[in-house]
Amino acid sequence: MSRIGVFVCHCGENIARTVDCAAVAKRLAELPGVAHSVDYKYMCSDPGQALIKQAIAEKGLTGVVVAACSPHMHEKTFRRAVSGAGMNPHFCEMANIREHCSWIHEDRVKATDKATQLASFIVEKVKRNRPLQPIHIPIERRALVIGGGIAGIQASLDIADGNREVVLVEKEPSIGGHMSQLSETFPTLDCSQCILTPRMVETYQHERIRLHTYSEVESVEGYIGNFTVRIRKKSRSIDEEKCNGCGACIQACPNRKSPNEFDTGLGKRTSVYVPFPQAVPNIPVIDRASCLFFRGRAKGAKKDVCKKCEAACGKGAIAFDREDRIIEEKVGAIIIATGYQLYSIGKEQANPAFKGYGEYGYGTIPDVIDGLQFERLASASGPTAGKILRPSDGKEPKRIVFLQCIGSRDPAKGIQFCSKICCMYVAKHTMLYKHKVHGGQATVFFMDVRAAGKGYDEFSRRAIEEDGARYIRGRVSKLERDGEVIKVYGYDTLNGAPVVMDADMVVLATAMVPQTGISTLAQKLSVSYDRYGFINEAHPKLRPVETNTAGIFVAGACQAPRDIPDSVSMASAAAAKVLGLFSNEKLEREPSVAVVNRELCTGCFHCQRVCPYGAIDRFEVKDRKGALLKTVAEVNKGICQGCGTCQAACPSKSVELEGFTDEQVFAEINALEWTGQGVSDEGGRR
Amino acid sequence: MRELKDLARRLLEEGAVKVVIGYEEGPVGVRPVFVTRPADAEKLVFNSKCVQNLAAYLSRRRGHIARLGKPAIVVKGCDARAVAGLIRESQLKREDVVMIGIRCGGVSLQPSEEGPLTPATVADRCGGCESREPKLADHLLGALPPAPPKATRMSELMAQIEKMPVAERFRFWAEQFERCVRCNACREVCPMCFCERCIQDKSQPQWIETSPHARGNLSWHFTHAMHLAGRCSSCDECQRACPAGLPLGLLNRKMAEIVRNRFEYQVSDDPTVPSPIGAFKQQDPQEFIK
Amino acid sequence: MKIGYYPGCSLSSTGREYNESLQVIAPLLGVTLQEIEDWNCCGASSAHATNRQLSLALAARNLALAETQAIPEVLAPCAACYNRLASARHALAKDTRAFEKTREVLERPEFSNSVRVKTSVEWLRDLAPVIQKKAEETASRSATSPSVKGLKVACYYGCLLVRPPEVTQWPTQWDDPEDPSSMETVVRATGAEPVRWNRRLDCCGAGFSLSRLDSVARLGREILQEAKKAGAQALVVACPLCHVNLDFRQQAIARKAGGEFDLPVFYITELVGLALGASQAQLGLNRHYVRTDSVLERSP
Amino acid sequence: MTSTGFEPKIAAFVCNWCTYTGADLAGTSRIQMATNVRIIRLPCTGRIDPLFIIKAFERGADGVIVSGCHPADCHYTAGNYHARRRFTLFNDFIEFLGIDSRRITFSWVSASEGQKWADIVNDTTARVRELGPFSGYRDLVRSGLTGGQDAGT
Repeated sequence: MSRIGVFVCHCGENIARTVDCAAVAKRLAELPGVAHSVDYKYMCSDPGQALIKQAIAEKGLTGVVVAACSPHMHEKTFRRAVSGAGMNPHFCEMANIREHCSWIHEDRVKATDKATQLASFIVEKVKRNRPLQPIHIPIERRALVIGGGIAGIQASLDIADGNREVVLVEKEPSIGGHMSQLSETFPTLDCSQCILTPRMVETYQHERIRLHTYSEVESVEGYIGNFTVRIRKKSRSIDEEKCNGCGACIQACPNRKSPNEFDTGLGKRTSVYVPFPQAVPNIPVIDRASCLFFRGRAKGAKKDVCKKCEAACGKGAIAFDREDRIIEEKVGAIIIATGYQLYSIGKEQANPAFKGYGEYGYGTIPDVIDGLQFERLASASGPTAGKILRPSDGKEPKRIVFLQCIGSRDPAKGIQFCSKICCMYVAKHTMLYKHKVHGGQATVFFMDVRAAGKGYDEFSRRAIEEDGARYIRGRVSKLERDGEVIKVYGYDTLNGAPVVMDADMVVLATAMVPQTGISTLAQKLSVSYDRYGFINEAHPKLRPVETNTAGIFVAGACQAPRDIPDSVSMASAAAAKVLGLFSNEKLEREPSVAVVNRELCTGCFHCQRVCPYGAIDRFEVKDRKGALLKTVAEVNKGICQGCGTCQAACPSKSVELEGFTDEQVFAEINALEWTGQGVSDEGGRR
Repeated sequence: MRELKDLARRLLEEGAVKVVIGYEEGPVGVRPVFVTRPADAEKLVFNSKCVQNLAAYLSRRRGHIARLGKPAIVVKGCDARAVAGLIRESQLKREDVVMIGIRCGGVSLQPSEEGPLTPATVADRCGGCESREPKLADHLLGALPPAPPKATRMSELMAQIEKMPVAERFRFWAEQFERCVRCNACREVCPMCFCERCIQDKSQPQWIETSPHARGNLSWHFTHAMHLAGRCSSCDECQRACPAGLPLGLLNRKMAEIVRNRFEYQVSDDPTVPSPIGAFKQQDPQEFIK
Repeated sequence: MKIGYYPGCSLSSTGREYNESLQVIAPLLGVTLQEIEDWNCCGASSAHATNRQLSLALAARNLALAETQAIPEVLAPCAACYNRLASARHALAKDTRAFEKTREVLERPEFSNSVRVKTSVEWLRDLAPVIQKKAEETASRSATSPSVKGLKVACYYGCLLVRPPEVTQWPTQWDDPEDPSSMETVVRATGAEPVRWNRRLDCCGAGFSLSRLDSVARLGREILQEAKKAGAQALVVACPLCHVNLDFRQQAIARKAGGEFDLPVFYITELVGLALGASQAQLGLNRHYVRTDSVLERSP
Repeated sequence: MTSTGFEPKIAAFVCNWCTYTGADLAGTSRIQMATNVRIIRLPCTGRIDPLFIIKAFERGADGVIVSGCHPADCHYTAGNYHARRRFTLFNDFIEFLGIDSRRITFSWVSASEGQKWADIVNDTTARVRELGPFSGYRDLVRSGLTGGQDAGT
């Protein structure tokens, strides 16, 4: 028989003004199983809590109902209190007679009736509560960082410096990401490579960072503290152990005509190559699509051809036959830092939601380029050694036009968001241009100049005031090739007049969008993403670097358009979260999770289909000889978040959510019948 | 049907299966038979009286049949949907059953109904049937007979009920449910009722009132229909088995219609196509939600 | 195959040859044109500038007639008609009150706004494989008929054919409103060669053809000049107003510019007709102001 | 109170994260509303079995409110989507059984929609008051009330 204690709180006047608390306590005392029922001015105060503890000890209570404010307010308080008195905290529940009763009603009789009934629901529920113990999960204290751009590098270094191991996976042959392609960075105009390269090297040399370049995440299983990650190490066709990075193979390669991806197609490279001179690791990779040897093989040539690299390599490191390898790593936390790519300006779109700008002739007019291409032109290590030259004829453009918001803030093209960095990098581009082409004129078509950031507005003003960039507020309707020049048709919205001007080169400040394949990765990790593919944070303000899957964090431009300082801050924040998680050996979880009754489960797996977390596994029930009896559902307590969707889906009701079992819910529904009005008191009957 | 008997015998002789679940002629019409000896394959028949959906015998609840060993089962197109359902819901592996499909020209309402099918005697599900050839079957026997006539009883009753004002409809069903004696024949005969412990038998807490009054009965038949949403193979066996003559097939038919209208899904004999209940689309209809 | 046909006023007046050529090619492409019985003015150029309800009702009446005549799709060759019908259809679908009001005004409570409207460009684009096949057959059959094979043409869309996108590209996007390609697809199917040029989507000035002749002349001149510069031997249009401005006015424009363009302007239907072996007279080419035979009777 | 003196009893099944919190907000904002609704807190609408509603009618409810997070806002990412499909079946099906679906309000109320919650409560109360007590449902236990023949057991 239950011995429930009911504690009705006045909350000063907050409840007592409209609810006759003494009457509620008195009526509830009549309920079967209620051993003690009192009211008090402030239950949450120390004396109030003492009252509860005392009653537990003296009356031998088996459960406690506090009829007071919202459980969101004080459930923890009272559970801690009963815990202090030696009771399992899950035997304590709250009835909300303040927010849901006294504050929203004026009729004292009705409010008293309602408060009584609300409390009676909880009394009936608590009678059926079970003692629950917190769930402890061991934590594998190593982290996986996906993406070796500046965000991934920063996160890896922070965690590794915090004395925990890191597995860093980068899909390209080198870490460094987009930042390594940039010429100078705003708002300081310091050289991007100069600040990045030391961090890349540090990452490579760090004893607690295990670096997998040219690798991709194949699959992820498990849950917070216990992920098993399979990583595909794509074949470089080079033996990484033997290669010493001398570059003799590159010298020997006869193909010099493949477009250099690092130089955004503006330069050429060989088939065996390192993406850029400062690449980390400095190990080449063979591009099988353009390599003569592999092309010969693909065509089915009887004799192997070329192999000049193999002959040139003094270390015997060329390994044509090396295949992809799959390796497995166990980690306790994951940081997604896969960064961004530029939105594709042309008609071909990977994301069907986006539409291209045919009217700008990108791809058909050679001197219409995007922002990253301009970075390569302006970079001292770029294809023009830092000279601003037209791709079409190598001439120096005397008139250059920058168009902002290409893709960004243009719902007609499928993207509504602001890419955030373009205003700043266009200002930077105008300055770099002016510093390199002294007599040149830079013109910018803009919608707004969004230069919010430390030193940012000063920087963009400098572009206009000191470096003479001409800013025209308005958009451009089309670009036309007219012989050697590009005609720009725009509109000056401040003057209210159309503008037509000739340009020698046009730079499109294209939107930042997530990397292709981000949705596949997100699905592997079961984290959610928005319609553009940006990873969703758990809360836009208060949990910006967590995802909605416990143990998986996000940093940098894969979450939203970010500049370098933002990405680095996020990376450090995510690293701090990971280190915080790793500061414990075990993880304590709320015990309100689902449990399967194996006896009754028929194994239809409706629960598995509806579980938002993939927390339902298949479990084989075997007899003593090991023969399979049946396969039933099993809840992984580490993953289950306690939504109970499985329970509603289960036809035989063989899965129960602790804390909200059918018995508990039904007890509450059944209590609808007891109004508590029959007991006489000063509230009285209507 | 010679080829059926021959095939069954061969399967048993070769040891490909241990039991063939099929139909035989009984004293009052055809009845299920479980053939375990090759010689007994001669008992097997298939004709227009074979209305029963034998897929219910594959359910794991029928442990005594499972213990006979790997089964072959005689299926009509409609029965194949039920077998597909069992496979879809992990109750059965496709390779664990041999399906002997028979091209079907329709069956009668009752297994005792002799003579050619007429609109009065044909089973309700047969008219307009689109799956007279069970595609999922391992063996497909017989030539495709002409299409059966169409019975209109159920659709007429459905239309009649739909036309009623809501209160009248409530009275109609209350009257029906009052006649239910909760013998659970509807559950026992249902191929998709394979729970080890029916929700009806759950007592802690009690989901469905056990006494056979209209309220508890409504709650049971409501629950059965909800549980069959997107799963019911529309065999109407519940209705056929009901000793009180409740139009239970109507409930499942209505639910199938809701599923079709709302989620564009129809139960098929393709076990790889998942039911829409257990999935969702962000753009699902929700006009009734405020 | 059957498609509803809304000729509008131009196709029996300034754009007669558009209608004639359409009537020639439709049967050749296996299409029956079912003219909407009792059609009325689409309301272009005046109604939508003066009274929204009137403009909706005028266009909607035609759509309602199509509905009652069981025509699910209507071909409106004139770009202005197309635009009015498509605009009305869009407005009525998006604005329930306007829809209700229009049904009331038309006294057609059964009107459900279900008819889709197509331009001749979209229609022919969808038939491009048929056109190509028939054109090749024609070419192999007779060497005598004037061939458009290899003719360099500038596809001129003008302003209304693909824009505004919210109207013309609704409910399905049939072309990129800023960088369309349907006309080029049709032209390629005929065997002619579309050139890349710069004024495909610009205004020809038709709206000002009575009030601001100087603007019309300037806009027309730029179009003709650009087409010429890109190496085009002819222009292709799909709008009677464009045709008037670029064909009928071409001489005047040339005179003002102090030169000669001599750039024939074909309706897209005429070009298709030529490829399918129709004679110049059948297609109404004799009615053009800029002679077309010079570019057609080239040495093969 | 109306002249009939009928005060409907309404059970509300709400999710913990959105609607329960929204109802809390209505409280902290002191938005006055009808006293007839009794909230039963559940973690998520995904936890709600349609039989809860049937059960509530059995136990004396005259009306039921079911409310949770708006689509895309589910604390558990997808519980409400699964619930929505179940509610759709339920909503369409009970009409066929002759249960007046006006007795049931399905709604999405977010944690910031205190006023919306109050409106849902007031509207549902008014509507159910209009419909009268749902004694017809509870009385189904009484044999023979429908004119059936075998009364009296």
